[in-house]
Amino acid sequence: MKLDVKVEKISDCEAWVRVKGDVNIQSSPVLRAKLKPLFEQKKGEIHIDLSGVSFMDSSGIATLVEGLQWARNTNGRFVLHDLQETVNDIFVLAKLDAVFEMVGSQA
Amino acid sequence: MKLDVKVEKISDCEAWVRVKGDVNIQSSPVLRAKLKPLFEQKKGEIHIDLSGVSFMDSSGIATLVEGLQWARNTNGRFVLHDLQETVNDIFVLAKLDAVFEMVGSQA
Amino acid sequence: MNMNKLSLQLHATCDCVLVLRSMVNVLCARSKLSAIEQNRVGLAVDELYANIVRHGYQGQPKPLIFEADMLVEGHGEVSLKFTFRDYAPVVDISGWDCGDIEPCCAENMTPGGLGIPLIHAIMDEVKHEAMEDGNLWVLLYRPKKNEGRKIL
Amino acid sequence: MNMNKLSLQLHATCDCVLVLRSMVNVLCARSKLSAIEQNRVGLAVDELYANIVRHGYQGQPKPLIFEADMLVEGHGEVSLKFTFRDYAPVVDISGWDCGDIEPCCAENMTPGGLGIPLIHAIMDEVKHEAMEDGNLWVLLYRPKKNEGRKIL
Ligand SMILES: Nc1ncnc2c1ncn2[C@@H]1O[C@H](COP(=O)(O)OP(=O)(O)O)[C@@H](O)[C@H]1O
Ligand SMILES: Nc1ncnc2c1ncn2[C@@H]1O[C@H](COP(=O)(O)OP(=O)(O)O)[C@@H](O)[C@H]1O
Repeated sequence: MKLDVKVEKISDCEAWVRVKGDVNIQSSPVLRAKLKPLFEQKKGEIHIDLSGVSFMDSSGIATLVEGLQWARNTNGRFVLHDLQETVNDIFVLAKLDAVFEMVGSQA
Repeated sequence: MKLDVKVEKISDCEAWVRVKGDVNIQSSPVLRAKLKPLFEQKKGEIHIDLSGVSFMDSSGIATLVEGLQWARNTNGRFVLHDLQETVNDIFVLAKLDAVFEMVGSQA
Repeated sequence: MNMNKLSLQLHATCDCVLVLRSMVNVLCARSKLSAIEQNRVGLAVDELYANIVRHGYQGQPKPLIFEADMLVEGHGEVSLKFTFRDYAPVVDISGWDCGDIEPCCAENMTPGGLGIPLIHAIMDEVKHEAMEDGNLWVLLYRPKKNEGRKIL
Repeated sequence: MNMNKLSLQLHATCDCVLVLRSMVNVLCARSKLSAIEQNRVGLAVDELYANIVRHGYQGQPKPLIFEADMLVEGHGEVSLKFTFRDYAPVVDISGWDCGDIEPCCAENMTPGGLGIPLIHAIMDEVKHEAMEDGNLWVLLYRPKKNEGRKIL
């Protein structure tokens, strides 16, 4: 399934990113290319809607960790929404479920 | 993608069948098993919602042709709804688009 | 080995049809086929595989080698080549329906018998070679310039 | 050849990752793994493939043989075996992170470095053999009895 990433700028300091499809070595550069410009923001919130993602490998997770670092550096919020059970399972396995702010996961 | 076939009996003589997924040699027996009992009906209408089907091979088409024969033998209606562009293309290629009653295809 | 060639060895059973499809998808994407063309090519490969599984091997899981290849010709034109090597009884294809699909009417429709005509309608070349211990099938597809080349 | 073995030869590039995944899916379905387990196994195979593509071959499409096999042991227990044969420079895996993944905190997170730990967390056995002209990687997975065995 092709990766589809839509960025919605709610305001100067709030963005929503809706991701649909599998995030793997082939497709994660697409996700990264869409997120990178958001990490230029000096403050604010980035919300990632992962409800449409049924697979994510470590290349996808690495991009999300960059978001985490952005949040730390800017005192912002980087929030993952609605992880599917299989994706959530990998975050638990990687012991990252406590590190990210997650909302409404199906686990 | 796994094939999901839901049969909804509206009345004694009207049934709707909603098909979701790929119909290929592996999955077409599932479609056939769900349709077979409907072909016992002595009259009426069978509607097949194909909006969720993005692939169908000749084993799937063969099952639908059985529906056509049922309609002919019982003076009933066998209607295909909302074929996706790729599936419609195969019906056109097989010169079956004029043989089936089709509604609302995306072509 | 050609860089674009993918080669699969397996025992042919229905549940592997999507493995072949995923190989087809890789080469269709590389040659930038439209969704319509990609679906057609995938269908032809699916039909030939189904015939080997059902008719050649009659449902017995027996060895099969499937190769998907993208050939780049002199003038930069690409074509897709799919090869199936089976070890089923040698098939006699004389008398097979290789012409255009005839328009038909509801009266004379029968379920089945569409696979071979569809393969021929889709592919530019369909070759069968009788081997000592089986069959070699080759399908060749040349991308169509004029068929709505929307990239998936 | 084992009836459950699927063997793929290709030049390793990112866009083929779903071909390996479709092979994994066939065997996961045959061994009736839950969606969670199937996803984990698919992930481990994806990660090892990604490492060969990115680190072993550094993005150059070079030959790779991938095999997916389902072994049935004496007492009817199945296990899934995935073999990767590459022709990259021989890798020294001493010093690789094969232990449990440590809980970490936001402060010391770095992007990357998760692939190998995830492979070890998922697979029951991870073997590497230095060959004369490359590497042989073997992943072994034994289905877990107690992890919500919902069939997809
Ligand atoms: N690989 C094969 N080996 C043996 N016989 C075959 C093979 N492929 C096709 N056939 C024969 O040709 C006939 C027509 O095939 P096809 O057009 O695909 O329709 P169907 O499979 O629905 O019968 C089959 O019924 C079968 O008798
Ligand atoms: N197949 C390989 N060939 C050579 N080096 C490898 C291979 N796999 C992994 N490595 C090395 O191990 C390191 C850790 O790999 P991994 O845990 O997958 O994280 P990442 O790929 O994100 O760096 C890599 O950065 C690389 O240096």
